[in-house]
Amino acid sequence: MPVIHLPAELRSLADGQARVELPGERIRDLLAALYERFPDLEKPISNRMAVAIDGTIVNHPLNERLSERSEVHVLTRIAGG
Amino acid sequence: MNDPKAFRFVGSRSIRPDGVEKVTGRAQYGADLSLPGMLTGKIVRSTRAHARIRHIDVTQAMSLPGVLAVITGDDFPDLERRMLPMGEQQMDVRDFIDNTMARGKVLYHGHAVAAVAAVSPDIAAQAAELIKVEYEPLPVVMDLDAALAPQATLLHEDQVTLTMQGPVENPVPTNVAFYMPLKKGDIDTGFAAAEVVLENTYTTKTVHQGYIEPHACVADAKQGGRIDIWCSTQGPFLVRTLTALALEKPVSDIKVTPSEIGGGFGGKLAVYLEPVAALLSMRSGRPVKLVMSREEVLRATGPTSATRTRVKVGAKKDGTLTAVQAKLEFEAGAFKGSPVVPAVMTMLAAYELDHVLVEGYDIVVNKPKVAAYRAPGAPQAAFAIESILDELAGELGIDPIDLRLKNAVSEGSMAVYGPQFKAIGLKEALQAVKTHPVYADPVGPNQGRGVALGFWFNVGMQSSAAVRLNENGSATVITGNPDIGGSRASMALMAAEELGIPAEQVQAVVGNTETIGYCDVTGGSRTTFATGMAVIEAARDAVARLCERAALTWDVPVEQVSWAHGQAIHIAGDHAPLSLDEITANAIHTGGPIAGAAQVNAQDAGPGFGVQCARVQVDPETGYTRVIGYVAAQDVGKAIHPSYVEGQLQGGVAQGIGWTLNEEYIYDADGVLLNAGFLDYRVPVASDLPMIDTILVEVPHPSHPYGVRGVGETPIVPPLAAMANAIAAASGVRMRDLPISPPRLYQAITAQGA
Amino acid sequence: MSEVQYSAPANLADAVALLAGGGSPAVLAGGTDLLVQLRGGRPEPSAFIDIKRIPELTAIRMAGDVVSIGAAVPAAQITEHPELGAVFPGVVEALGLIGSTQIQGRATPGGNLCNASPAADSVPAMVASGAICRVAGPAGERRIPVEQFVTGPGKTVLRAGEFLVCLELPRPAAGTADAYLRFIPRTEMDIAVAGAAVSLTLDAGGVCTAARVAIGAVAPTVLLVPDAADALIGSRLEDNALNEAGAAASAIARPIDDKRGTVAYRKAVVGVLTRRAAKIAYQRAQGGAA
Amino acid sequence: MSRNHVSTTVNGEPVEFLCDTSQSLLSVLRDELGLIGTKEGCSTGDCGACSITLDGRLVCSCLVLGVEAQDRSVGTVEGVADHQVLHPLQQKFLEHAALQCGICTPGLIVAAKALLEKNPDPSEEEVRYWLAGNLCRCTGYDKIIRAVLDAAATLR
Repeated sequence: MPVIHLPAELRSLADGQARVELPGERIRDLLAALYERFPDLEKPISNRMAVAIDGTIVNHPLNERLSERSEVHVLTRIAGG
Repeated sequence: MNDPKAFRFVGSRSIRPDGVEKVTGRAQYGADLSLPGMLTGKIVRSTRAHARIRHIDVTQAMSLPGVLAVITGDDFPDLERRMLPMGEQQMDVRDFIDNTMARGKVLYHGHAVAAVAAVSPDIAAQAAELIKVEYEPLPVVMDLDAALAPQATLLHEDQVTLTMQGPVENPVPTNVAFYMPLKKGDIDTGFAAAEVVLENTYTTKTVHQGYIEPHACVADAKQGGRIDIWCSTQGPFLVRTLTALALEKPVSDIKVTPSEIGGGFGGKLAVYLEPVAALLSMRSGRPVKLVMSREEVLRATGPTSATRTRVKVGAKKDGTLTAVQAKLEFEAGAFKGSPVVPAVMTMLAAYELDHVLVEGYDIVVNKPKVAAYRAPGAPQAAFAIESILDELAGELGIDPIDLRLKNAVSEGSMAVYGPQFKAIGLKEALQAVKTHPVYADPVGPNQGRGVALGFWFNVGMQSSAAVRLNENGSATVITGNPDIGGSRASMALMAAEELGIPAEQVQAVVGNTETIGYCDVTGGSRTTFATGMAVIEAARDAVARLCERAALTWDVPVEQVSWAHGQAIHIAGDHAPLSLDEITANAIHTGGPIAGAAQVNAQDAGPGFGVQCARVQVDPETGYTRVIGYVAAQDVGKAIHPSYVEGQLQGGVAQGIGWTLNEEYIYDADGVLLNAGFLDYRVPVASDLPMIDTILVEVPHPSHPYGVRGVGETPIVPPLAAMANAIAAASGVRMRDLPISPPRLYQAITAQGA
Repeated sequence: MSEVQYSAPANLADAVALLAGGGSPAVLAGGTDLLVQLRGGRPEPSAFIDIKRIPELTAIRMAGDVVSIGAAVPAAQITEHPELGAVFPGVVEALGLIGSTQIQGRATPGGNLCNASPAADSVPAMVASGAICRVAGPAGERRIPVEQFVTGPGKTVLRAGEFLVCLELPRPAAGTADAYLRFIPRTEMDIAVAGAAVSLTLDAGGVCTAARVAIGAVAPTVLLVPDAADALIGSRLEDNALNEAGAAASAIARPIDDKRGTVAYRKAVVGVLTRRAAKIAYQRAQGGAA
Repeated sequence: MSRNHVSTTVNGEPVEFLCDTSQSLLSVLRDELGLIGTKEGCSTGDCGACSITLDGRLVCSCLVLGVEAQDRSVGTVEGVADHQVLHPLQQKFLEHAALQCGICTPGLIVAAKALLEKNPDPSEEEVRYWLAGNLCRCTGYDKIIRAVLDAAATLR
């Protein structure tokens, strides 16, 4: 099952968990499952966060495919000068 | 991924398409457009750093002959507080309006309070003088200590500390707008494993991007509601969005044409003038030009944060880092939104670390709201960590490059801020500097060298591109990103590469918001990466059309046609190749004009790592530091146009040297900026600097068709610490507060000798 | 609309008449201070009297015992002069330090003096070399030693209608040379944090027989430092003489804290500059390269 | 009051204009004569973007009054190229990528041209000090200095 890693600042919205295993063939399924379990995560993640799927950063995740062993990290979106 | 050796045009040093106009003085920058009937606008600015506005009297100004419009903050909409996603940034729409023109309170000296439009600059200036603002002064909050003090004066009575999750528990009004921790492992465990622990505090002052062209725009509100805006900006679509917001108009009513841009470095991602000029134009029915003076630029546009960073590192005697803890406090200026978040995330990105706690605080003070400045937040954070690691190397007797090599991330490492690194060239850059003469040569008396590394994420985001083929086989490439440092040359090279024609046959054009699809800003080191990706895809789209036309010409299935070296080739070889110009010349018979287009939301920008070494000589009798050698190495992925890549490295280094040695905002006790000009805001001049050697390390980024990484921001991250480390080596004095100006260094040298 | 007049008189008499003619006229030489001050909010004058078309003000004269430099000669013309630098290397290098190349094309010794900034680069050098100010006005001409010309920041001895014609430098005795050094945070483009000028005369044996030391940016006006000169006189500028001269300069300095430097820093640096400038002047007086 | 009438020469051509007394020559060039190649970066003589020559001497046009141009000869960036042919400095700026944003470029070209007319074989240090009044925030000056030295060699 894919694993989603939450940054420290969001863990209190997920019962303190740093990693959550959830089913999903696409990132949207995984996130939907995450939000179902922890509804408070949806707003901060969709507003401010990007994900890194097996090392590839996706700022606006949608249909990206996952494998059974995918590691997804949630991180803050970045701008620049 | 293309084989790097297979590039025909990419990697060459072509002449930039806009070059002739720029060396002959014909290129039009922000202040260069004049329209018939145009009025001159002028902004009235606060003479107080913190005060309630009791009353603004505009009657005298309005009655001055030649004055056609006067506006104040009350003329802008009273928007609900909400965060507007701006690409990767977020902006509080209410703060944006309040910063555009003060309402209720002024929050920094120079804060706009009113604006006029008149038939001449003289009359506009007289009218501005006639606007009387009555203030109720409030105590000023000019630094972190004042902002954080118990019973501190509050800039925003309704502001509470937010986190990523929302307000903190039991929120109370405060000047601390935002708190963000970054945690990994357990720092107590990490420090318990350490054999050496160092802890120090590092500070930086407010500094400005210092672009040479002041902000400027012309707005022309037409009868019927449409508005044309011409301006110097890093983001024409951003100007459109924010002007529409401020005027409560649909974006489709506004056309923004970016002029040539005379520098930005992030500072022209902020919008100040355009909504004001547009409103003045709407009120007067005439085009209105607004141009800032240098003084206005320094007083009222975004500099970057003054900062204080407490950092503690633990290490084994062999140099292996066991833990890092840091607390970063960043001044945001008058409104929340300092770059403390990227500072927290970048600070330790270059190192393998199991135990980390980095906490960031975003704190408001009575200074102009900070704007992005080249790798926002990262230089200040790097100054702290790269200085203390130099101190650690000294403590342990380890070569500073070896210390970093021992702990540096490489392909497969997990970055402390989340993702796993793909192919990166950090260790290659460290090795390259180690053998460079600036690092390797012996040092003379009062001389020293200092090393530091730097990291910036780089970004992708949205870009559109169009490639249009002309009947003679040449091409025009259109994007929506203002060319701030030679990007047209890179766009031309990438299109040339795909089409198989020389770059000289490709004209690269920056479109306006109506001639090209949406493009995010020129910023985040994204243009060559993301817009370049769009150009490559648009050119490939055009090539697909060219192959179709060849197939039609030959009457063969398109699958039998390939494209190479600017020619359509019949794979089976039954037909002689058709060159691009032959196909375009014959286009009328095969379906008409040929073009390609692409729209991308580029993900997964390649991170940028740089390593720099400064060599300085200190005059111990005056505290003067002379830079006598400098080398900057950086993993650039693939240098599309090496000269402009080198130029990014050199320019970032120069800004970093200025930041280290002399640049700072100097305020008096009332919050008035004392050095609002280039005389005493001391940016480096030509005679201050040596040649800046560059080493382009090319580890292709796997997520870009050519391996491109953004390069523009990373170069300003290492210099602060590289310089401070070199000065420490040369003078024997460790300077932990910037700038290391001659009086400060002299004082420290004297204190140490005493 | 502005009512400001502009005149460019062709001779001294016309200039005197215009300046004495009422209103609040401003003398326009290079304009590098005046125009900056106007943009910065200084009230507009009633008229600009452009003195750059008056022969006496735009000439460098080397004949005779007195070298005369017109008040409105641009610094660039002075640094390019074929002979001046050999006689007054310190005065010439001080004028050459005012601002950028562009500023050099406009800034004048008269303007640098009359602007009466404590930090003016050319003034310590003029003082060290004993320059005399030739002033024209409604009551005729008068001559004033340069160290008495400036009375405070922005203030001079000029009376209404008077203006500076030229600076007259007595030709120095054999074995004399001068030098000027200033400290700025960058290499160019800054206002002096401290400055020191030294003019000294050596006898055949290399012993200093006469000296004048002047320091800038460390008091409301440029200061002559007799104690520093005394320390040098009679010496071959051995280290103790140099140190004593430097200490004398530091001691007499009474600078302020501002955005360009602190009291302690300026006092220290002016001593360093005095030592270093004396050494350069000494080498020059010996005929050595410097 | 009527504006001042000024007859002068700009880039070798006779020019007449009207200006206010306090109006800078920079403003005259840009706003009255449409010569926008001369840029305004500070208006205090600190950035060099408005560099021009006045009777052959390099000056900041922000610190010259328009009225002072009477009977003088003004040179701006628009007069550097010979009709359709770029001056070697302009060519070398392009070849060395000595401009990024380009706002300082006209001033630098005017200033460097004045240098090479005075000193055809300057050292790197001489170029750096001559150009110290021309701020560039993009390039770190490296490529600008190389372009000027290369142009000097070409011109010799």
